[in-house]
Amino acid sequence: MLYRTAGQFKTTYKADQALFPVRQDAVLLAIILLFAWVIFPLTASEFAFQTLLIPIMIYALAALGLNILTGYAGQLSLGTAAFMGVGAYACYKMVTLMPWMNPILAILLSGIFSAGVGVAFGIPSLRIKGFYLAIATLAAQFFLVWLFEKWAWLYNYNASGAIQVPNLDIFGIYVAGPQASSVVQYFVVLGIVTLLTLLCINLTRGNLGRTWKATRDMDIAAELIGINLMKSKLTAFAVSSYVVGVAGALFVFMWRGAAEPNLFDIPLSFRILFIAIIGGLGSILGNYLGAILIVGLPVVLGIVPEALGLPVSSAMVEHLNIMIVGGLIIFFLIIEPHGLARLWALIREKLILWPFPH
Amino acid sequence: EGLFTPNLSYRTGPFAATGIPLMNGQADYMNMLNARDGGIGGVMIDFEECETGYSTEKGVECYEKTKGKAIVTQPWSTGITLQVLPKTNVDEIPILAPGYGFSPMMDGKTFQWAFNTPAGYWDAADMIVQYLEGQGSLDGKKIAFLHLDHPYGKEPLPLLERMAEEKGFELVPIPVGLKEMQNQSAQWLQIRRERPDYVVMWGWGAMNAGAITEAVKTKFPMENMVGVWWAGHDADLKIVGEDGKGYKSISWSFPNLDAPVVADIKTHVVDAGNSKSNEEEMAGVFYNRGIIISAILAEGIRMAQQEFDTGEIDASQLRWGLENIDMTEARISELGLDGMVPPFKTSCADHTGKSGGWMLEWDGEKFVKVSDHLTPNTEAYEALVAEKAAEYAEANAPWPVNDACEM
Amino acid sequence: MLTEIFITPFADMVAAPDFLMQVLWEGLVSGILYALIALGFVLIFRSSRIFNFAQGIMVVFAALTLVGLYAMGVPAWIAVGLTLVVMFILAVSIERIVLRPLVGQPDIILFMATIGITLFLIGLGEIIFGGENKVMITEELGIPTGDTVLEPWDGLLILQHLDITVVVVATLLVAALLAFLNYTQMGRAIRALGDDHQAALSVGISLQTVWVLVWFIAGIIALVTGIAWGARAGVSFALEVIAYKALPVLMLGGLESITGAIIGGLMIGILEKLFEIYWGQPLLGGNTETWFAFVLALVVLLFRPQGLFGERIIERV
Amino acid sequence: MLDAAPTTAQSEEALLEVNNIEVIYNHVILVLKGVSLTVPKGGITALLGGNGAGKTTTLKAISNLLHSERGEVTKGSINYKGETVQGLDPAALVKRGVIQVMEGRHCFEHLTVEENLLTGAYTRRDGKGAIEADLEMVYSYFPRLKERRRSQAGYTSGGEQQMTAIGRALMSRPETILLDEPSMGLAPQLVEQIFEIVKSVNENEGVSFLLAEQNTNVALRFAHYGYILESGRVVMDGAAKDLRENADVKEFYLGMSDEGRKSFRDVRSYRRRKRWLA
Amino acid sequence: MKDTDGYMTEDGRQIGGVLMEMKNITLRFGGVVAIQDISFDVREGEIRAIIGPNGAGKSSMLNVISGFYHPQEGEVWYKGERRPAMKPYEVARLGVARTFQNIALFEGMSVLDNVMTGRLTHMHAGIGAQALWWGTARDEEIANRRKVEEVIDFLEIQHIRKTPVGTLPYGLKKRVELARALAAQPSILLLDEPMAGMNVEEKEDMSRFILDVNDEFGTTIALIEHDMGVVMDISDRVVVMDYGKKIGDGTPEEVRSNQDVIDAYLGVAH
Ligand SMILES: Nc1ncnc2c1ncn2[C@@H]1O[C@H](COP(=O)(O)OP(=O)(O)OP(=O)(O)O)[C@@H](O)[C@H]1O
Ligand SMILES: Nc1ncnc2c1ncn2[C@@H]1O[C@H](COP(=O)(O)OP(=O)(O)OP(=O)(O)O)[C@@H](O)[C@H]1O
Ligand SMILES: [Mg+2]
Ligand SMILES: [Mg+2]
Repeated sequence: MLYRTAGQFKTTYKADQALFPVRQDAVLLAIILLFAWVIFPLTASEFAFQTLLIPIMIYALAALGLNILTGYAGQLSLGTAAFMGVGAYACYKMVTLMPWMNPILAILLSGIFSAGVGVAFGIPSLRIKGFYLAIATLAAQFFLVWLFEKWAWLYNYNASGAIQVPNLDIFGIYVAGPQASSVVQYFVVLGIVTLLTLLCINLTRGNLGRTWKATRDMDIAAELIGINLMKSKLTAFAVSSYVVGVAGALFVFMWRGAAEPNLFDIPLSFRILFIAIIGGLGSILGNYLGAILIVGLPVVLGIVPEALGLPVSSAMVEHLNIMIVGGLIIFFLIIEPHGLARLWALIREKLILWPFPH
Repeated sequence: EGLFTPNLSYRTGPFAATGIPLMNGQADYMNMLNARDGGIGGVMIDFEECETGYSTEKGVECYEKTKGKAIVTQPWSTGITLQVLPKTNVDEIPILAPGYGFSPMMDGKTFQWAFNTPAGYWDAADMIVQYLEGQGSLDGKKIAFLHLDHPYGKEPLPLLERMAEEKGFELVPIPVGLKEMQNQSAQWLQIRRERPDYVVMWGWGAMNAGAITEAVKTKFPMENMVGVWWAGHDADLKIVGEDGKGYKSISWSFPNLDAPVVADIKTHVVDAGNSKSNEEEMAGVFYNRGIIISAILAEGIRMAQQEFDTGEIDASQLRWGLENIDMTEARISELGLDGMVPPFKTSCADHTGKSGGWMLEWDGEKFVKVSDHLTPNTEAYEALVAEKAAEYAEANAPWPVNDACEM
Repeated sequence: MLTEIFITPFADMVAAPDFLMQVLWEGLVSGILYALIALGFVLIFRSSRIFNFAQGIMVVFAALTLVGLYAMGVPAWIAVGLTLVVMFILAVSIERIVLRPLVGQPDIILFMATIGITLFLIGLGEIIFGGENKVMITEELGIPTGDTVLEPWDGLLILQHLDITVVVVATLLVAALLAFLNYTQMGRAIRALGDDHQAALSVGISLQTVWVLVWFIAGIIALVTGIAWGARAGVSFALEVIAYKALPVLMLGGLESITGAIIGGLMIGILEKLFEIYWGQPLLGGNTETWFAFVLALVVLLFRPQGLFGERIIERV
Repeated sequence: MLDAAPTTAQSEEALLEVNNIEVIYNHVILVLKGVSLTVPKGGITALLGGNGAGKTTTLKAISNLLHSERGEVTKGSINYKGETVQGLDPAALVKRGVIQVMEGRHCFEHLTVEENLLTGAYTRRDGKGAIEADLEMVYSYFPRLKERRRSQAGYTSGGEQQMTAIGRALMSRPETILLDEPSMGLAPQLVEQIFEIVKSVNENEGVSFLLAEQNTNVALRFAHYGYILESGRVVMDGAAKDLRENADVKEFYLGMSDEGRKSFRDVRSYRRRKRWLA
Repeated sequence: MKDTDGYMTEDGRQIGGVLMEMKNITLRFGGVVAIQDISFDVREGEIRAIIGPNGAGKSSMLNVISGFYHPQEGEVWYKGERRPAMKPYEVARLGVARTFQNIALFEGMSVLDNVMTGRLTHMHAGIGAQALWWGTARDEEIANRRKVEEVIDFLEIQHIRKTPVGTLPYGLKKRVELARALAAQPSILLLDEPMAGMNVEEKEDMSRFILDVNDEFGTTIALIEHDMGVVMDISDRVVVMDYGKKIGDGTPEEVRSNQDVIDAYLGVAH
């Protein structure tokens, strides 16, 4: 009864193409937005902001970027973290070279740099496919991280080779740097993530989205029905890298506060890939579900033994943590290879029918 | 309740090998105090570990998780230190980073909340160069600087470059990437090509064992290789054993198995079955350095308790305590740490304490002291410290400094 | 600048031929070691189109098991035997728990699953063996240590006996694998399975048997690799990152070619060392080995998208 | 239903019996809704029906290949020579003499034609000599394969691939071959040829066939007995020659009306109801 | 038959001038000669069949037409001009649409989306407009959706509009593929074995659709098919290929009685 679709007829194509053809979905979304914009900011603790809310959104955004490339356009990439790095370093250079610049603008612009780099590294995808391409993206991964290390101009010749987010304000309110409060940062992240998610939803359900999906499902056929593969793949690389770059800038400016090159190394790429795959390739919602799982799980696992008063050492917790994450990845792949988003879709379908069987 | 002094430890990952003995030493000392004295000043110490795996990201997570109750944070990696440094300034929690961290942290006026007691990286670099100078003038000599390509490895570079200019030696920095730690043949080929007179090593984790085995393989004269204190782990040298004879490492700590503290740990912790360590490890340099690190923290707590006349001190009181440590020879032996650490004294302007150190050498089985007490020539780089500290403060403006503190 | 790129390096090579020889030898040895890891990948890829990311951790796991057993007092050679048993159990468990339920899923899902296995084994390994660096029981296994010093052109060339052994063992291993795949019934079945496992099932090839066998062989290769690497650099989880080097080797050689793995390994080992020593260190600040292999492989792929020895992608509509 | 009058070539003995099986894919999609059929020893039995009727699914249920497609038999039983074979793995079934030739050829692309054939002998343990001899037998049925023995199967034409797939099945020395749509995509001459070969293998080697086909016309010419499947149910069965004469079969499966064959040009209405479903 | 302005078919349709002409096409793969010096033309409004044994090079010929294979020799003339070497997507944009021998649908998308991809060549909104779902992007989406719905109605697949194509039975997939090609409103439609794997009833349906497309939209059709019944009934002219060579060309009756064709392909006279 919760999901009763009967009686909801669409009389125009426009209505049929609306974002949420089923009314209940829209209601659900409204509730989620209410929580995100009002309830969490009022109630969340500093710890919750820093270890859950902010990182979940940033990771989800990065996964969304990757999902556009891998889930929608079918180009497997293992170099996401490096493109996040490009965004982060670009943002750092912008705010240090032009301290008067609006930091939010800087974050949004930094994606453009990673989009450019993404397109450059996307060019081989025109010839290289599948796992070969995946390994080729590792070339970007390792080369860029090396570059972050060696190109001292990028980190303003800091002795440590790391970048440090300065205190940045908009109209006197600190939004980045040590002085910024978590709530403010949370709102900035939430705003940008909401905006980009909306744009990505539009892109993926429209013509470009179909072009990408066609390229993913069968590139030869796609080309034969009139899709310019080069354009399709490169736009996917560009859009994906843009989103990933912005996520990278948020990652450092709104959350971490500082970064060294190897932060953007392969473990981060894999982390984001996990989120995208566990969440569900080719799904927008999945990125959020995946991020909640992958970011939230270790936090929960870290708290549980303490809460239960179990005498487990922190190293043991960490080992178990790695093991459990590995095990869960396999577990989720087995129960639903298409990810949490598909699992949700199945539940939703059951709810639509409920209480009637079939 | 108690004194919550969490440790951001790493017993996992590629750096675990060097991390574990240190963490064990730290934990055993605190456990000993709890068992023997019922904590410090009658308050038990809650010495909890939060695992980071040497990952900066995890480190920050641990910091955020513990900062609510913690009176100190022990970040245990240069990367994490850099990351939490600006945050501690806002959260007002002292960072205790003995022998590591950001070198300009020694300027307590700018870095009110950060301590790299009892010695910093620049002290280490200075002492190593001093020691090498003692072997003969460095003018015209060539020193290869083999370092981890990571904030930690790059820390001493500005000072070494300056000294190279002053003393007329040629400095050849050779970075080792995190991924090459175990496969350093390219670096050692470069060393063979460059034919340096000395190799100064700033390694950590698996890099040390890799470098020492490669050195042996390429027949580099071991006596011309000197490491920083984090590159002097017994287990790394045991891999090559006899072949490693002559390898040196500067250190501000030394294992004295006859020291009373060791006996106390044995009775109160090891015999009670509360230690994760083993006999071999407990004889090593790193385990004993862990003891010293905890002892420094305990001393800071004691000073604060006395000053503020309360057992349950808070974070800012502990800062005062850490700024007023005076480890005289007498105090050292009172604490049962005879011969394990040189005397040092901190102040609000000097967060390091200038302990100096000893040069240790591997004799094929263990490290032995081969020098007298060396002291760093801090005046030589005071200006550099001030310059870098000011640079940092400016980049992180607004950055409150301790104006009350007179240099 | 141009002379530094195009002339100085070659002049350096000619000026110190003994050093060049040493560089080539070091490159050759690391190349062989990369190739050994790649071999495990290739075998599994051929039989199941699974891109087994866990090969690297299997190397660490095998080496740790061996050293761990020895530390518990098991004699060296018996420890080797027991390690093989452990690798067999691992193969069976992976087949049973991970592969069987996932049969028929898209490649990327299986790839992900192997990353899951990797994490699981890292956690498990650290719990069982701890994170300390351990010494490989080289001498106890009777592997020659020590070195031979040659003096060609009045220079110096150091050949580690260990490295020579590795080269010989790897060569034998590759020959054996090639013969196995090309001339035995089981080898044919492995190749058939890689092409179309539905059809393979239909002619009575048992997925379970072949997969267990293949993962077990990959486990044996992992043990050999683990001993070789461990003897050079000690055994710890840090070894795992070396496994990344196998990836460009695979790309260059072709994902399904044994020959490709070995030749790709040698090419990458030698070229990256030459590049690092003669170009990377003097001109680019060093450490180019982190990416050089990938970029090299990428460039080659632009011309041959299936790698040098990979199977041609049959594209028809 | 029509009388199931056994024809000459068949003996009474039932080799394979499928009793009322139900198959579900992905835990939700019910595809077979109770299918029963019998394959007698030495016969050619045809399984006919339109697209998606469930022919392939039935064959895969028998050969236990459903598992890797997330399908399972949820009801009913399958017996081979009186023993139940459900839940055996496909390899065990091949050892017992039942082998499937899959729809769409499914050759091992990167193996040569000869290697493809040799994989068919995977489960055999009767020595190299016997296998060699059978290879020659296959080549004698399919001379074209002998010419192409060294080519990679991925580059051979559709017909050659179909021959390779059948030849590969023969290499296992089967008692029963489950043959799925051998005629699909083949030129008329080749279809004829392949069915001739099926017939002679059946007669000379005594191999029984269960044949899934769309091409009712040819199938009923070569088979002894036929079953017609419609959306997961057997709607009609009978001896092949009886089916050929049945009016419904003629109209819907052979495209003939009372006046003989209709031209495809003259079909005007597409939505017709089958009489037996009404 | 050889006049330049077309001809009248038996059932009274007027066939126009030459729309596409293949001139001396030769295509080789390594040593294999897939097509050897073949020429033929396709006229406006005509249904042209290509037949021949397996491996004769029929699909390859279709691939040459749609630009997927590039012949070593020969020219393709289209709408009176010589077509330069082109990428397949450029050819598609010239109004050439096709279906495939082994169904090549986009399995991860719904039927509607699959058919919408057929309209790609008619949609031009920029990425910005699409991201905002505003202005041209939105109008275009609706206008094209309308066209697609017409095709969907025509092929009677309304009921599966939102179903993912991966789960459809074979026959329906073939129809969706045809819908995708039709949505592009091509001037020439290439069909590679549209009736393979279908039973008589389904073949009848498919024949009907092909004839109606030709009739209602005047679309020129070139098709490959192995079912001689279908070919003889619905096509206007037939090209016969055998191992890369052309062995016959003409009306169904002419081809049927050609001895070469009988020997190489038909086996018996149909
Ligand atoms: N793996 C699968 N998952 C879900 N549904 C499936 C699967 N395989 C087949 N089906 C469905 O089962 C039904 C029967 O399919 P099956 O392949 O057995 O038919 P068929 O009679 O062999 O048809 P065809 O002549 O087209 O080969 C079809 O509706 C098909 O869509
Ligand atoms: N990409 C390719 N690479 C190599 N050879 C090819 C390729 N494509 C086709 N061929 C070869 O060209 C010849 C003609 O193939 P084509 O697919 O055109 O045949 P066809 O007439 O369509 O046959 P069928 O009726 O079986 O579909 C065959 O021998 C085939 O093996
Ligand atoms: Mg079928
Ligand atoms: Mg064809």
